[in-house]
Order: sequence, then C-alpha cells, then structure tokens
Amino acid sequence: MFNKVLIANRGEIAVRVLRSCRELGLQTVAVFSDADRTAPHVLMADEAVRIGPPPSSESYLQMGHLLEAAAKTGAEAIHPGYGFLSESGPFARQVEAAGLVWIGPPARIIDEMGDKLAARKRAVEAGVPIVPGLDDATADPALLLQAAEDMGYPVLVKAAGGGGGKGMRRVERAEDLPGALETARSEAGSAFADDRVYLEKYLSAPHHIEVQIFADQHGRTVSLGERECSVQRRYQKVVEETPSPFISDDLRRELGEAAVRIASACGYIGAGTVEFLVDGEQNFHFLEMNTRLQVEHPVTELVTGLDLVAEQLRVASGEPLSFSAADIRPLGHAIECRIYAEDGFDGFAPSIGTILELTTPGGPGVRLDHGIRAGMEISPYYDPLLGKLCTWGANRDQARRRMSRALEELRIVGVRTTVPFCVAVMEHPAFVEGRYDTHFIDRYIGELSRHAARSNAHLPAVAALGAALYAERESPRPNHRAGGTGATSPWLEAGRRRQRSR
Amino acid sequence: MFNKVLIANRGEIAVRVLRSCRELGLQTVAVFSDADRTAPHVLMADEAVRIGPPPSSESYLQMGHLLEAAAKTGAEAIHPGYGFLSESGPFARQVEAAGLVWIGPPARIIDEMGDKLAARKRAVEAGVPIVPGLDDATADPALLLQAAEDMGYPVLVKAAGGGGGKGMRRVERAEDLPGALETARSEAGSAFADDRVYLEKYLSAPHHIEVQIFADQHGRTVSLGERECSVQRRYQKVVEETPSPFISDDLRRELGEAAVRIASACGYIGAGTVEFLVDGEQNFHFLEMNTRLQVEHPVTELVTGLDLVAEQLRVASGEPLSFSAADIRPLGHAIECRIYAEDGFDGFAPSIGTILELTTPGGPGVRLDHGIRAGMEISPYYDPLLGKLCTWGANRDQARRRMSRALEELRIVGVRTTVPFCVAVMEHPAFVEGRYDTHFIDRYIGELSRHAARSNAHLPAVAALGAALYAERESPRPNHRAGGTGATSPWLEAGRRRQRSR
Amino acid sequence: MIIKALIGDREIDLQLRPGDGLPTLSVAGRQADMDLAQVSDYSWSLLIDGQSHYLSIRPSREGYQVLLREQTYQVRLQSEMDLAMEKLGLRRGTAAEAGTVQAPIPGLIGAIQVSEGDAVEAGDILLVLEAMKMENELPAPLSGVVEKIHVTRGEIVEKGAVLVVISAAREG
Amino acid sequence: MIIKALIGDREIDLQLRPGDGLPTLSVAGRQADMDLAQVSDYSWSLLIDGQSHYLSIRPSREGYQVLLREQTYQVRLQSEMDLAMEKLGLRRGTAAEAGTVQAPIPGLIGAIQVSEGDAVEAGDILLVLEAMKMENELPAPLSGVVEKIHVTRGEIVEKGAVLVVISAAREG
Repeated sequence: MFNKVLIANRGEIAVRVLRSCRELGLQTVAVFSDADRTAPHVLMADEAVRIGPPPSSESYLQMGHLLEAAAKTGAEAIHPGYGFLSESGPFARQVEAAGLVWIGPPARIIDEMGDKLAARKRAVEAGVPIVPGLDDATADPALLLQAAEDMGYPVLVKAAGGGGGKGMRRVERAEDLPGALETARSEAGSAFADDRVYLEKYLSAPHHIEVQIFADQHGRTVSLGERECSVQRRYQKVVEETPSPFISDDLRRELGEAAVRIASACGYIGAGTVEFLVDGEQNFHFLEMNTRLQVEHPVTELVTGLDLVAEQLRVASGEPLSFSAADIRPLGHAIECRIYAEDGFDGFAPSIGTILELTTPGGPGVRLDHGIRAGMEISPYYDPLLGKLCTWGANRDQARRRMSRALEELRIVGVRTTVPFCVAVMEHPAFVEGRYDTHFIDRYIGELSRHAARSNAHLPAVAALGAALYAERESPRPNHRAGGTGATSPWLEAGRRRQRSR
Repeated sequence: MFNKVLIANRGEIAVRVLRSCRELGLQTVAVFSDADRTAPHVLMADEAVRIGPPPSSESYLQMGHLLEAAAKTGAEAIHPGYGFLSESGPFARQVEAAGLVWIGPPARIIDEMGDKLAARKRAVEAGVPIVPGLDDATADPALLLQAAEDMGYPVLVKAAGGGGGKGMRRVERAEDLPGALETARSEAGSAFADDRVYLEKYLSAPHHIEVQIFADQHGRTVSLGERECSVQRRYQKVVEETPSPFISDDLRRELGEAAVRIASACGYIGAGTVEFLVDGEQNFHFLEMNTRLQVEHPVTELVTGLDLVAEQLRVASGEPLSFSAADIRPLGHAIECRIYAEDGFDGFAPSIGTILELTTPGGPGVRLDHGIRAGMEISPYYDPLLGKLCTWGANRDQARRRMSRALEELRIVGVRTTVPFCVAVMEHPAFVEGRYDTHFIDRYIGELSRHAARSNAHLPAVAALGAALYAERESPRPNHRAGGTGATSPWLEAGRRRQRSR
Repeated sequence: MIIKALIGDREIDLQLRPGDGLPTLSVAGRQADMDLAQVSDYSWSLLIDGQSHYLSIRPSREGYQVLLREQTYQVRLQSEMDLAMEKLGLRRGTAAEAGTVQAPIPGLIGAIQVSEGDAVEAGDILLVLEAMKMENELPAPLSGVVEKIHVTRGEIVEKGAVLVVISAAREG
Repeated sequence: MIIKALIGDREIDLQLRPGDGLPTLSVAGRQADMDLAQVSDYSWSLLIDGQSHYLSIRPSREGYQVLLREQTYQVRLQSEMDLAMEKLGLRRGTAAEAGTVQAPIPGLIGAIQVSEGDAVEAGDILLVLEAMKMENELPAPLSGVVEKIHVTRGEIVEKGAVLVVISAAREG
C-alpha cells in the first residue's frame, strides 16, 4: 500500500479520513486555507500545507494547489472526502496523470454516473426501475409538453450535469413548463457548464432510501445495506438511520440487488451509494448514484462493524475487499443526526460566530465525528456541517433514546445548532413510530417547534432566574443595598455597564 | 420500575449510571461534596444534593447523608457505582430498611462474598479450584508454618475481610512468616474491623482473568464472557481487554461455567464479577468475587452490545434479564485503557492541578467514559481515575491500533496522565502479541519507558523550538531588534518577567 | 423590588431579595432555594430547589443571552423603575426604521450594486449577501435615496447588522 | 546569537534570527521553515517544514513547560550571555538544600508531628502527606532543628513544594 495520503478536504470528513489512515499506519497530509490554519484536521495531521485564502474557489477547489501540496510532501495518494472535488472527473484524471493514487472510483465512472441521464440509462440496462420521465433533453417543446401531460403534473425539471437542487424546478401546470425549462437550462449552464435538462415525474411523499455498495478491482461488488434518509429539508439530509423502519425485508433485498446490478453494470470500483425513491406502496425507482463516500456512512459502519474509509484505502491500493456479501450481517440499529450551525426552528438560518465552549457526549453506543474545537471561528466560507452524532442500539428504540440522551450532553456554546431541532425529531410521534417520508420536516415543522416549546416550557423561567442571579453577581458590590429600589437595581447597572463597554 | 434513582457516587461512574437512567427515562439525583459542586455528574443530573465537605469520609461515605438526600428528593432507588459504599452490606441493609431499592446484590450476598474465606468455601462447594492455601485463620503458629512449608514459599498472607492490597503480605522465607502475620492482622483490623488473615500460595506470573456474570431474581444466571486484566501495577488494573488473547476456547468455556456455578451457589442477583488466577499452563483458581459493577465493564458491553447498567436497573426492579445465555455471542475485540491522573513513567506518581483544556477522541470504534471537564480541579481527595478510553475492533489488532490512535487524540492539558504510558503499552511487542501476565508492567517498565523515549526522540527538539518561538512571540516588541545580542534576547526577558510576576 | 424578565413575548415576575448571604428569588410569588456556581468562562450551574440546570450566560445588546439545553433565550430584566417609565411611554424604540436594510442571516458581503446618493426603486437589488453556498440578493425595501452604506465587499456580517440605509423619497 | 535549550540532560542548539516577518530558527545548524499559531489559551500549532505539532506551552519556574503528545517537557532557554556567565561559574544554584523537605508527590497535608524549634533526628517523621488514598510519612533528611514549617494541616500542596526546613545540627 502507499505510505502517505493527502486529504483534499477540511472539517469532520478530513478528520474522519485521517483517523483510518492513522489506524492503518499511513502518514497523513492535511491541506488548509488561511481560515483553517488551526482547524482540527491541521492539528491532527502529520503534515499540513497551506493551499490559499479562505474562499474554497481559491483553496480547496484549486486542483493545482492540491497537486503541488502532494508533490511537495511526497504524498502518494489523494483522498477527496465528500463535496469539493470528490466528484470531479477532471481532478481524478489529473491525480492519476500525476502518478498518484486516486482514492475513489476511476474518472470515467465519476463522469458517467455524474451525468444523470447516462446514469438513468445504466439503471434501465441493469433492469432497475427509474423515476418515470423524458430523458431526451433536446426534445422540442411540444414533445416535452406531451411527455409531462402523460406522466401527470407536478413534474420536475432537472439538470443532467449535476445535483444539489441547482437547475431543478418543480412545475405544477403546463403553462409554467416552458418558463421553468428556460430558467433551469440557464441555471444548469452556469452551475455545471452543461445546460442539458430533463423531465422527471414528481413523486408525492416518497422515501429517500440509499444503498451503500463497495466494489474492488477484482470484480467483487457487495451491498452493505440501506440507509433511510427521508428526514430532509430543501433536499438536504438532517437525520439518517439504518435499517429503514419503513421497507420490508423483501424490498431491502431487492434494493441491495438492484444497487449491485447498477454498480456492476458500470464496472464500479470503491465506495458508492445508489439512491432510490420509494413510494408508499414500496415501489422503488433509481434516483442517482453518488460516486464517493457519503456524509452518513457511519450508520452503516455502526451496524456492520466495518471501517469504510479503511476499505476505500485498501481497494484504491489494489487489495481485494476484506469481506464478502456473506460477511455482511447488520446488527442492531444506528441513527445519525447532523449537527449544522443552523437554527432548525428559524428556517435553518445559518449561524456564524466563535465556538466558545464544546462539551462532547460519551458512554455506551455513542459515536461523534466532528471537525470543530473550542475557540474555533465558524465562518460563512464553508458548509455549515459541524459534525455528526451517531448512536447504536440493539434495537431502534434504544438507538433513538440514546440519541436523545447524547444530544442533551452535546453542548456547543457560541453558535446556534440543529441540536434542539434533532431532539424534537427524536421525540416526534411519527419519528418514534418510524412513519415518515421526505415531507416529514415540511409537514411537521410547526409541531416540532411547538413540541420543543412545550417540553421546555419551564426553561424560560430558569433562563430568567439565571440571568437575574448572574446580573446580581456580576454587579459592583458597593452599590448593593438590602431593600434597594429599582432605581439602583444592581443587575440593571451591570447590564447597562456592559452595554456601554461594547 | 422505580422512577427516580439516586447515584451515590461521583466521577466517571456517576456519569455512566446517569446515562443509562436517562435512556430508560428515569429521573436522576446526583450527590456532591463541596469539591464537586460543578463536577460533570452534578451538571448532567436532573437534581443534585450536597452531602458534605470534600473528604469522602464526610460525604460520599456518609450513609446517613445519602439516605437523607434520597428522602428529600423522593428517589426510590440507589445505585452505588463501584468503590465507596458499593460493597457495604450495612449500607445495602439501610437502603432496604428505608424502603428503597438497592441496585446491587442483597446485603447478605455482599457480606458473604466480601468475606474472602466464605467465598473460597462457596467456590470449593461449587467444585471450582481455589488458590491453594490455609483457610483456618485461627490456626496456631506451628500449623501455619507447616502449611506454608507444604505449599512452598513464597506465600501470601491475606485479610479475610477486605481487599485492595490492605492487610496483604508476600512472605519469602519461613522466618518472616510470624512477623508478617502480625503486621497483616493489625492492618486488617484497622482497615476492615476484622483481623482474620489466611495463607495463600503465591502463584508466579499468573494471568488475572475475570468473568462477568449477571443473575436476575427469577433464577437465571448467565456468563457474559471474560476480561483479561493482567496489565496491573500494585494490584491496580491499567489496561483490560476481551476476549483474553491468552486462554483457549475450552478454558474460556470452563471459566464461564465455573463463574456461573459459584454465583448460582450463593443465590447471586445482579451484576457480579468472578476473578480467577490462571497460570502459564492454563490451570485456573478462583480468587474472589466482586459484588458490584466493575470499572472495566465497558469492554464487555462493546463486544456483547448490552448495557450492563440498564440491566442492573431492570434486575433491581424485579424484571427478568433481557437476554439468555444463547444470546451472548461476543463480537470482535475490545480494549480499555484507564486514564489516571498519574505519571506512568514516574512510578505512577499522582498529579493534581487544574484541567486547563480537554480534547476528546471520536470516530469509529471509540468509546470514552469520563467525569472531568475543562476548568475542573483534580484534587487529592478522590481516586485518581479521570476516565476510561475503550476501543472496539473487528479483531484484536484493529482494536489495538485504534486505541493508539484514540490515545493520541486525547489531550488533557494541566495534569499528567497515564496516556503516554498506555501508548507505550499498546506498542510493546509482548502486548502486541498478546503474551503478557500480571508481571507485565514490573518486567517491562524500563523497556516501556525507553520505547516511549525512542519513538518520541524528535519531540524534545520540537518542544524546544516551540518554547523558543513562544518566548520570542510573547516578548515585548519594543525590545525586539534584528541581530540583537544574547544580552537583550527577547525570550529570556519574557521568561524572567514571567518568573517575577509569580 | 418587583422585577420582570421578558423572554420573547413572555413575561416572568421575579422578586429578588438581596440578603446577607445569597440573594433569594421568588418566581410568580413562589420562593425557591437557589445556588448559582460558575463552571467556566461562559457557563454556570444553577440549582433551583435541587433541580440542576447547566446554563451559559452572556450579556448581549438586548440584556442577556442564555443557552439552556442547546436553546438560546434572550432575557431582558426590568426593575420597578423601568416599568414605571414604560407606563409613561418612555420606552426606547427598538424596531428598525423602514429604510434600514439589515442582514437577514449572517454572511459575507458580495457585490454591492449601489453607491451612496443613488436613487433606488423599491425592489431594486442593493447588494448580495453570501452565506454557506447561497447567494442572497437583498432588495431596497422602499423607493428613495441610498443615504449610507455601512459595509464593504468581503466583509463578514452578523445577523441583524445594518447594511444600507435608504431615506424615503418624499411623495408629491 | 547562538542559543541552547535544555531539556532534562539533553542540550539542543538553536539559532534564532529575528527577521522582518517571522523569526527563523535553525536547529543544530539546519534551518527550518516554521510557523507558530495560537490555537487557544494554552495551545499552539507549530509547523516545522510542514510537520504539524500540537503543543501546549506554559511558562514555569524553570522556564517553559511544553506538553506534546501527552508528554511533558521542561525547557530552559539560554542565550550566549547565560552561557558565558555559566562558564564563569555564575550559574544560579537550583538544587534544594540538604535540610529542605519537599513534597515528593502532590497531596494534602495531614498530621504535622513537629513544631518549629524542635530538635529532630534523621529519620524522625515530620508530617504526613495524604494523596489519593495513601498516607505518606515524610522523615527528616538529617538531624538538626526544625527551622521553618511552611504548611498547615489540610493544605493542598503541589509536587516539589517546600514543606519543612531543617537546619543541620553542628557537629561536635
């Protein structure tokens, strides 16, 4: 195996990759922008190289800087994490051209599966149902209108060249279609340099369920089971779990087989995820394939006992998978809550600031992956994901209760986070019973907010008392008189003094 | 089940118990001495009651204060943790007399198994070999000398009434025996109010292997497998693991059966541990039984997936065990390193001070149980155990490498800890190969120390550079001149200034 | 000395009695045993009749910002005097004026598309606020003249920061 | 300006060149690219030719206490001047005097069995130091008179704290 790995990423995923490298005895090279000089991934790595100023377009997305850093440190392989350049065929190609090992699938597979239309074609060839739609992106307007009519409104206009909600439009009525196509084409063109769009039937209230697959360079492709990812807002996942509380064992098997067929069909190598939409009647449709490690991979690790990053490193170095399909016997249940620097009860508004204090949960069945530390500045430059809290339980109920307990232990002072929102999700009846789909957040956001307020109804009074005692304590003692009147109230003095000194 | 549990302990074990209570939906009451007003177990509990000044004899060992705290808060059950009053028959009796549930075995079992001679008798009755010895504590000197002669020197003089090394003497020669008996009797008398002593053959280089058992009130007694605890200094465990890398599967089964026989024989209820000494030829001898939760219980939890504290709570409330012997299928390998506030390379000298910063490890396969926080004072009042770092791996090698990685991530600034010592243990060839017994530390302490120095040979220079740059940076700028001479060296100025201001 | 604490639209009556030792407080008439102990720079342990609460407390522009079970509460404290003044209508206005454009979310100032002195129509884009991968175009809330631009391109602003002030165009 | 750093019995030659920007340091003649960045109150990130080190640094009585990979290093820095003075025999003595009884481990002072002015024999127990469940009896290192007792019962002391000073009995 190679001896030194450059991790072309930051935050929790850079830390995650670093941990597996270290356990395998590999040297690690971190890269950092000026905003990340003292970020955890830099502090933990064996070596660290500056690659530019804070904006990612000038640092983490600069292929040349990354390759230079690898050359300078003698790194022999590059792990891209997720996001940034992880699904860039051109970067994978440059890495290989530089004589380095790319820890991910070959560039041609990234290119092919990154093209949504090509991916849909692969799925069809592999006998896997796809979401009904019209794949001919160049079709004339009349044909498109007819196709939309046939599949029934609402329909989705989607970009062939990329994802993340960009270039995507939901269309309710025929008269809105031409305009939506126009806007989507223009957005897609500027976002992905590829203005091809296509039509997909809009499935109402589906489940978003994905299958983790792994393939080596020796022809073995294995499914590691599914993840239920339906707790989403704006197509961004917030809570994931495995196994899915919704699907039948038959469907579970079918999804696994379908995922393996698609991966095999395109000659996949490495870790990949095949995403499906599953409707209320357990009909499933291929949605897309992610040719990289997924944010939510830890839940799969918790029930299988595998280290997916270690496996990526092995596969990239040419070793066979360390397991076969028969070895995959998922045990128990795992849940992940994503900790974003966002206020879940205020439209997921981002929160920036300094993390003043950090207290992490521990004890049985708790796993925390994060890339923050006390004293760290959370800037608007990067993704707001601070970390991921995962719990394992012998059954779903234990994992869920454990998550509530661990969320309560996690304390991040200085920025608002999705922690209280996740607590409310864990306690919502629909989640408790495992009855939820991708509309869960939209449907229940009001209830979640009211539930949080209700179960914390006593807390405003506690906060008021805390503030009053604090003000009393911080006030200058000389002014303090027993039975003093409001006019000389020590705490108001203190409050005012502090305001002035700002 | 009861609704509110008082946890009659502090530190990491109070936090541990609290976590399981919370996951089961039980209210928690913490108790604290004045030294622990802002300790983590107080911050995390639902309620907290002061029970006295810092010395444990005036707080955590005050049965009356604990019972008052329970009465005041309406707690219905008491969990004693380990240490303090966990093996006090009188306290268990008082708890039950107050109408509360005692989370532990009944007082009569604590009394019986706390009496080492009675415990040895139980083992013999259960057909389990014991360490050869003379159990007649009242035997006349001639008889004792004869018995020692028969079993062969060295022999151990041990106290019948307690453990922890108190009242224990190793005797090499017949002429030292009478004196040793005298001293041991006097020590035992003052420590346990019971001056009975007995003789045991001193086994050379045995393994210390213990079996976790669990019994409910409905007659079911189950073994949860063994723990290898041979990495000890002064009879105190430092590293534990399961399964033992030393014993055969046959012996593993035999030990489990023997432990269950002993527990059944005394009508055991709850969590208990049966300790054995195993010699180089895999002959085993019953040593003693601990009638409480063990510090090192997490390694058993990691391979079985069980929550032993939750199980204690269930059993105490009269519920049957949630598992049967057939359900116990240990998976993978787990290691625990105890993090003491002690310098492992300086004779385990204790270290007190303030924890200035705390950074905890995370990622796959890592579990941390601790009772500390940044800003907390480590005082000499209590046990120096700060926490326990555990790792799980699919096999022993993965668990061990993961432990090295996690130990590197753990940063405790302000007090010296056993972390660097544990790193050296993880990398020592005898530990790597699983070839070690209870003499491991004594035999290899020099090697461990040299290994640490060797593998960190470059660090003194790094520390020197860090100090030099720090001094340069902290120095007053006005004095700073390019090409300055030694006489005006800015860092020496800074160093002196700081010394004066102390 | 009756005091009110305001949290959002909730009012809580408190009564603080500074005694010889610890002050005692009663909430809505009920007196409680209280102990506030400092844990760290920003955090405090508050025991109320034995109930344990772990808070972080920081003075803020509006009063105090209290973090409790990962929820943030803004607390304003009022004395009898404040209440009397409020009755007389002497309360300080806090609502932003109509022509003030504040940052709806924290972010990075991108392109600024107007200059001081420019005439703008309601809805005209004033500047771009970039935050976590999204570009947000902020429009003029009313027609008028750009009186003041408080930020420059590349600056990081907090939520609520005043970015631009528009003085309303006089009608007729 | 050649400098020496002393860590235990190890000596490391350093050369600091305060430049316009960052100072550069060379170790044993080899120059390295270095960057020290503050992480938190006590911790620093040090990059030496790209090698990443996470240190905590605190000034101490002896110089600097550096924590690195959970190992603590005591660093003393010496300038040319210091070295010159040392050669002339002007080095400050640091060894404790023979009659000074220091705490061998940190702990709690228990019973003090002597008073100032008492005559003691070498080996007489002076006081008890309690630490983590153990009682340690500290004996007089030499025969003489108890000159000074620096501690009182119940006090917590750090390792190395001076507890008692005995002035040696004059021979003859």
